[in-house]
Amino acid sequence: MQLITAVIKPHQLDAVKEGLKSIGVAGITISEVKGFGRQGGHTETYRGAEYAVEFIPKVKVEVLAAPEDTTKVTDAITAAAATGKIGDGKIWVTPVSEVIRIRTGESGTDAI
Amino acid sequence: MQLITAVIKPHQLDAVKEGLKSIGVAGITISEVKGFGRQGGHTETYRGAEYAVEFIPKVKVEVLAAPEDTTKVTDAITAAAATGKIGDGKIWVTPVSEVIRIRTGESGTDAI
Amino acid sequence: MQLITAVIKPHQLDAVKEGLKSIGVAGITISEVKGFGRQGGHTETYRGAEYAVEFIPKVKVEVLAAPEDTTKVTDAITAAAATGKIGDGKIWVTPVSEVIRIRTGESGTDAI
Amino acid sequence: MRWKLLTGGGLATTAMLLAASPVLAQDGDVVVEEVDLYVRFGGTAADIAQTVILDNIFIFIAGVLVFFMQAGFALLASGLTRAKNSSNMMMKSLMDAALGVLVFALVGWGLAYPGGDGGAWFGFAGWGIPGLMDGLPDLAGATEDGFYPLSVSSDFFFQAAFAATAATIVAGAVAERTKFVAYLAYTVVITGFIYPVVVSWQWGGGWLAERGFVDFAGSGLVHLTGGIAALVGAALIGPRIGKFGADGKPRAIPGHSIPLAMTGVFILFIGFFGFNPGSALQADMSVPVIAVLTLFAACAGALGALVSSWALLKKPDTSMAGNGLLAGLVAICAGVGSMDVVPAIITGFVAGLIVVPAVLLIERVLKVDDPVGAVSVHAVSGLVGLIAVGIFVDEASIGTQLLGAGAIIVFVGITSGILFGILKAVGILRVSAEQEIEGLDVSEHGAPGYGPDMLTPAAATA
Amino acid sequence: MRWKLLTGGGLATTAMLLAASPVLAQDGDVVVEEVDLYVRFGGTAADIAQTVILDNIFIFIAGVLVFFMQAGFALLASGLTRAKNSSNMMMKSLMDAALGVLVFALVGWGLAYPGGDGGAWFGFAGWGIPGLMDGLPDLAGATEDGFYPLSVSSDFFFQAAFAATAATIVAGAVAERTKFVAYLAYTVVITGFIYPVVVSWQWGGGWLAERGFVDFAGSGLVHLTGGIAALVGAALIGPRIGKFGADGKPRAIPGHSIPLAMTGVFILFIGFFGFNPGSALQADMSVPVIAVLTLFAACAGALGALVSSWALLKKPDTSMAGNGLLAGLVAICAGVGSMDVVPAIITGFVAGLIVVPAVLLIERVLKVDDPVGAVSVHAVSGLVGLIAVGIFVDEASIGTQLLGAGAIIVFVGITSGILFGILKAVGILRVSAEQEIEGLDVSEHGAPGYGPDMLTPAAATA
Amino acid sequence: MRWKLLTGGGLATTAMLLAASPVLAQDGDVVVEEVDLYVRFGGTAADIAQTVILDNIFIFIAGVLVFFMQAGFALLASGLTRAKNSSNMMMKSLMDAALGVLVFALVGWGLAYPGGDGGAWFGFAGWGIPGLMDGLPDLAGATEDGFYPLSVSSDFFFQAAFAATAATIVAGAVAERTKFVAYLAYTVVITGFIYPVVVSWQWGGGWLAERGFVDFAGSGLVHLTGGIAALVGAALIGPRIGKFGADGKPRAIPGHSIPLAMTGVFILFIGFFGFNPGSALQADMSVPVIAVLTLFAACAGALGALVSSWALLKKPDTSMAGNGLLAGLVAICAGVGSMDVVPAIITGFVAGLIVVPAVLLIERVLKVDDPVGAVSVHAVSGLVGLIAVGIFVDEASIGTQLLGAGAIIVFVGITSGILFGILKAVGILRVSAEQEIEGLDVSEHGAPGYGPDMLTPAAATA
Ligand SMILES: Nc1ncnc2c1ncn2[C@@H]1O[C@H](COP(=O)(O)OP(=O)(O)O)[C@@H](O)[C@H]1O
Ligand SMILES: Nc1ncnc2c1ncn2[C@@H]1O[C@H](COP(=O)(O)OP(=O)(O)O)[C@@H](O)[C@H]1O
Ligand SMILES: Nc1ncnc2c1ncn2[C@@H]1O[C@H](COP(=O)(O)OP(=O)(O)O)[C@@H](O)[C@H]1O
Repeated sequence: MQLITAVIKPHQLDAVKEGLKSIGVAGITISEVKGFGRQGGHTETYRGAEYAVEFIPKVKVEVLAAPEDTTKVTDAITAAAATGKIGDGKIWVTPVSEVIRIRTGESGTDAI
Repeated sequence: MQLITAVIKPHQLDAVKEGLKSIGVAGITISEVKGFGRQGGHTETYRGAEYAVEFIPKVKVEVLAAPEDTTKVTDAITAAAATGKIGDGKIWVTPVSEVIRIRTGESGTDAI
Repeated sequence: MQLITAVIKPHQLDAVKEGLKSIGVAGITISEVKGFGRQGGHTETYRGAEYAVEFIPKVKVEVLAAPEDTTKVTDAITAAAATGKIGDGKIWVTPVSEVIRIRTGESGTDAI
Repeated sequence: MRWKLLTGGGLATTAMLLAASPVLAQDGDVVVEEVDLYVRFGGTAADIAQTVILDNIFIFIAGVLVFFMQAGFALLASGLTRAKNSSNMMMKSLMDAALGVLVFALVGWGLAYPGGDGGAWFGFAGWGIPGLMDGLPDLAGATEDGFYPLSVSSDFFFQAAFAATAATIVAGAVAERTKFVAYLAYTVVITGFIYPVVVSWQWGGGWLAERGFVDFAGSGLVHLTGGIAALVGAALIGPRIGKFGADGKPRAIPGHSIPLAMTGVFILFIGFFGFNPGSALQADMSVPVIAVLTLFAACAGALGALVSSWALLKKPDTSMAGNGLLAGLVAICAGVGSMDVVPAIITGFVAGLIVVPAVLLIERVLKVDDPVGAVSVHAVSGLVGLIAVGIFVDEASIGTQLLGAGAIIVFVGITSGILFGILKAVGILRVSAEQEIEGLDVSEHGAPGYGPDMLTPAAATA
Repeated sequence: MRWKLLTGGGLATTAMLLAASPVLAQDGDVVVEEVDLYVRFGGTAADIAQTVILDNIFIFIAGVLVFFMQAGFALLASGLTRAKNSSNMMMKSLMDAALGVLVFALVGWGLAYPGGDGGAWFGFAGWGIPGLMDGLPDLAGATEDGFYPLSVSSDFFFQAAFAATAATIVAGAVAERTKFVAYLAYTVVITGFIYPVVVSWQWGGGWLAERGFVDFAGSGLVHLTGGIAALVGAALIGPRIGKFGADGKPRAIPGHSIPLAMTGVFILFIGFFGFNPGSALQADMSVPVIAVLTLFAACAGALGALVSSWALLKKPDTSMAGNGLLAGLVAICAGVGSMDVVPAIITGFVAGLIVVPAVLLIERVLKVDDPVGAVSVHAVSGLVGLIAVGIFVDEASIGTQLLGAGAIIVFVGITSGILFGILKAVGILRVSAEQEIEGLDVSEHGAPGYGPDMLTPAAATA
Repeated sequence: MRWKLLTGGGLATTAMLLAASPVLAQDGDVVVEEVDLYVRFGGTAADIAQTVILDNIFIFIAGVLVFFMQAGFALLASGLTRAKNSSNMMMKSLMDAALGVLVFALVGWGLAYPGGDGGAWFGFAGWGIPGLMDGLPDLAGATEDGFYPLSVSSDFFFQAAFAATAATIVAGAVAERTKFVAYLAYTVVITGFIYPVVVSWQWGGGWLAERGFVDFAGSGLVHLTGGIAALVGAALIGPRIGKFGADGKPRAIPGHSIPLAMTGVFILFIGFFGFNPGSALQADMSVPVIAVLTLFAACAGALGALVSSWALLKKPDTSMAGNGLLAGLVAICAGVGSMDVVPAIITGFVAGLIVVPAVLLIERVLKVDDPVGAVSVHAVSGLVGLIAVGIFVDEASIGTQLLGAGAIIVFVGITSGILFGILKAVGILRVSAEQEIEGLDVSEHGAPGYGPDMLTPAAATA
């Protein structure tokens, strides 16, 4: 099994979710993260004191998938999340040695 | 070393924490995530406009453990987090090549 | 490729970010997490009822790096995040089989 | 006591009657020898008209301040409960007021002020409010010292605000688990029956008034009434899920916003300056005196709770200090028309001192879950206020004060017991466990009180 | 109708004129045979002075309550929009008031109250406010029944609060996408031209007043005016990004804080007790009657929206109930000086009932994006109020009411169309899509409305 | 100047004395030839009574508005600081008021109003408030033009609200790092000693009053006093951890909620309509004039800060505009009883214009960390107000104004320096670094100001 993790722009979340649904992904876990990267940040001014906001809101999307689905998933995410503008984010794939569905105790691909 | 990641229902967090403590786990890292899965979401209505809330609040629990403890940990989580209702969540295990305790610089199992 | 994950004290985030920048890391993803560990928590009292706050705010820092940079990165984080006090946190390293830059579709080290 | 008040329960007869003789001295100075500011009724038609108009305008303003208390109660209850029920708390405060006022107009008023047959327990002057649109007060029975110059509209406006208050008190105690329809139902019964009957006993000229019970602004009639109904409601509905551990020990369920809750406290503080001085029911020189006593009791109450929370809880607790301020305000209502400074400060301080252990006892011993401390602030402090009058006011008797308090406790306890018992039996009192966990905002009103941009994921189920 | 009011649109002539003869009876009781509380002008110089002073003090207090409505509008608009625009909403409310008052003082006042040549459509009494510092009212033309005892300063203070209100109404409808400079620009035009011209027609003694149009406190002059400008503004600026799906169906964009929004509703509720009773423009016995009618209409409005939101949306919606309360308040403004109880309740209830489908229609059919329901609450309910007067008030004619409403709609529609059209053409109406997504707090004012300790990461772009 | 005021600093002597002769003409119109609205004291006993009562009721209402300012200060300070200190800010505002009022009653009053021996620097009329319960004003020394009709209770109620204000001003400047006991300690000293002594110089009839110093509502006595104490406190306690970088450059520590802070600003705006018009100390025709001047100065102040923040910071800053409104209000206090319209607008505008660079200078040059801008709003604008009187008011001398300002600065600077110095030396001024990082809510009061459902994890340590 593989864990596909993507860091995307928050506004692309809906598209990514729909993209993943359309290729048959049944489960996703997301979280709010902040990213620092080439995109850079911006400056805000609070009562006259400037401060740099270097971390930009992003959404992290995590999908467990069978090894054979990995490329399908990364392709779907790439297609849905790309705006072509800097800061679109990254996808990375990590090996997973075991997956368990808590409710049933099933494991392996069945658990996804 | 292994990283055991579980996505559970927020209300089960206390039970999971107690379960892990009781088998001697000394450290846990949690975060707030939202899950999309078989459980489905629900519909809310704001000033007459309906909208689907497809992502449901979940808690992600991460535990670093020695390889030999992995099953003990996943069992403890499964036992504590299962309510038998859909949406109980998933556990997955990822290999970890290195663990460091920042305070001391210790690494490997000592660092857990 | 490797994913270096660190759980640090929120106040050390700035130092860690600077440390990573100074060794040439171009991208970081952070998120707010809570940790349970040796540091312990504290007790709060709300309208006369005491309750234990066992989970302490931490920041999780994730950095994708080429294998050869891994030690540089973990060293930089350790150096910047250590205060010597209990609760400084952990770093762990996970293998990553694939990294993709969403904007361009580049993959591998180029995508970092 | 160093001053006499022309208003309220039977204390009016002692007003001095001095001759007034302003004399214009040679140097342009006016030498006022003696002016009786308490002779409110005399002089020309223009003088009478002006006295009457000022009285009515004043009561209107006081009524507005009392209605402002609805915002205070809403914020206090919303702030001391969880984010997932914040919209529900605002909504029920709004509808408490809206429904309560209309029900009080239709039924409650006639019951509260039964007219001639005041001594009756359940007098009923009829539906609606006769004379509401007349604009003019009924000057027929006016006397020099007992002049009652309010038009029906002024009087109703002020009293309706009180009725809404009595109903709203309950909401905080049963917060986070009560069905919205149950709020509507009990608002109807409290503003249409329970509160008016209690009021009829005293302000309606009933049996308590005849016995010389003293409750100037309603420590008993309003706050004890609301507080007892709150206690009964909270006891019958049971605690929130998770409030008591398996060991029966109370657990903290922190409110989502102390800033909102304390804003509510400040607004209530302001509102009481309508509640108490307005209860003079006329714009006379007693108003500023009442205002100062109200202020002192409030401040002493906050100090009292500061002391007791610091002693009992190790730290000065913010919302407890807020409760203490309110406790002082509630306790002084009864005697504010006839107390002296030091007794007023003592009354407020004791009420504040007691409110903290009261909160703890109700939770730890009675095992009643009252998220905002409504029972302690309104019932306990209301009782403190009634007793304080018995102790500090010469004209009052401690026995009569206790009799009145007992009657209110028994009557409200029984009637609200029936009320909440029926709601419970019929199954419309409490939401399901799933709804309670999800939060009433979504389950009862369709959407959360805070947008997704404010809610941390866990908030939805916290 | 059971009472007559000495104030407002031409209803003054019917006041009774009774003889007043207070008689001091033997037992110390004063027997008042007949006192005419409506003869406000007579007696000695001291009597006149006291009447005048009370009137002016009362209007000052009413004006303060109306200014408090600025806080209510700010909280309502901020609460019903997203966290990323929360600072912007507070800021524009503040500047609406600040700029609007000064512009109204400089230009608007002269246009609204053109003096002798009242019949003119665009009379202009000149720049600034003559006589503002005189302190004394002009007693020259005072009559026994139509006495107008306000000093210029009292009058201006009260009317300036109304002008600020008219401008503020617009802000909610165009929220979350309007450039800050555009707010400043339309505030200037509304308080300096559009609103004063409309006011001149009626309260300035113009052509509508001559035709017997009845709009006691401004259902039409203030709320319909503000609501139409809001509609035109919201239509011309276009919906927020993401408000309508590709299919044209509206999507929910939840406001960030219902507790803040409802606090705004409670404050507006209180403020209307300055708005309506203050519109009597003198402290007479009509004030408490107006207060009660205002109260009833508000309560009935909240109930109406409760009913219709429950019926149409399956759940009782919190912010809709709040809109309903406001709808009742807006609708009763027109007739509150001459309606009876039941018509007032009906007016409020209908306004509340209608406000919910109005919100849905404006969004679903007109495809206009009005985040706070300003058009429904102010324009629709204002219209309901004007029509209700035509139906329920004998002296009023439904035709004239509709004529007035039509004139306001046409005039405000055209002028605000030109206003917003120019702002749009010049490119200063709407922020860029990037700025809108980022939020106006940061893009327009430099920093977010909530600190990093309150904002979830997604909030910045939600 | 076009009008004369019968109240305040010695300007009373010029009131016109006209004959009043209302005549009832044939057609029912009343022809008022000349009525002197400023002859407030004359006529029958009933007339006198009514004048006195209205005065006292008015001051009571004004006092309520001033007490409402406590909510405003609490929200402003809480909103402009971090979530982890939000409960602490509300708590200290509550206790400032509670403790401050009682201390002022016990000690401060006697010091502020030393009675006959007014010229003394430290006169002391004794403990407590003689005559508080009398209800009646002392009419003995009443004169036609300098009539002082307040009862002791009215007077105390109003003045106590001012004392609480003076203490509360400090809290914002030392926010987020001060021990709770230190708040209690300085509240006692400011309301019991520092503020009363300053007040005794002018309103207590002391040496400044004798020299013709003009400070109608307290730009100097209240705001400069509070602002200087705030400056000294903030300087001695040192900046918050992280406020200044290693390079000495100030860093932004964003407040957690601009909506709450701005709600505070709106409430303060409303409260000033008690503060300034109430300072007339009687209900006369100067009240609406004062209200309008207050309004204009506030609006101009907001505009001024809009302009300077736009110019200096590139964007129109929300909380700075709020500070500007307050700056205008603070600055106009001194001259509002004797200024004309244009000078009032200029005074407000200049105060608003200056408040922004003042905030920057205090932070960048003085390196004093004042999270809410209390020093700029109260000390700097207070000074602007005193100087404006010297420039715009004929009767006032700029020299005397500067003398008064200097005396306040020196006296308050030294006494509050000693006060905060002792607190610091004794080690009860500032919390430990750990507590500061954890937040005062938990470390001082036991629990966070926001529940876990609202707090993002980082909030606890932000
Ligand atoms: N080396 C990295 N490790 C972890 N996260 C990264 C890394 N580089 C980028 N990211 C994440 O991806 C986001 C986008 O990266 P950025 O460099 O801004 O643009 P792009 O992905 O278009 O090259 C960042 O905000 C950050 O969250
Ligand atoms: N393929 C997946 N990848 C990542 N997370 C998943 C996946 N499937 C499920 N989840 C997570 O597990 C949670 C529960 O899954 P769900 O399908 O609703 O119920 P169950 O676990 O009982 O089968 C989801 O809310 C989501 O957070
Ligand atoms: N076994 C573990 N698995 C996951 N996270 C852990 C583990 N142990 C510690 N942590 C994380 O590291 C943080 C610090 O650990 P702690 O034991 O308190 O101190 P130290 O790192 O100094 O030994 C914890 O708050 C938790 O977030």
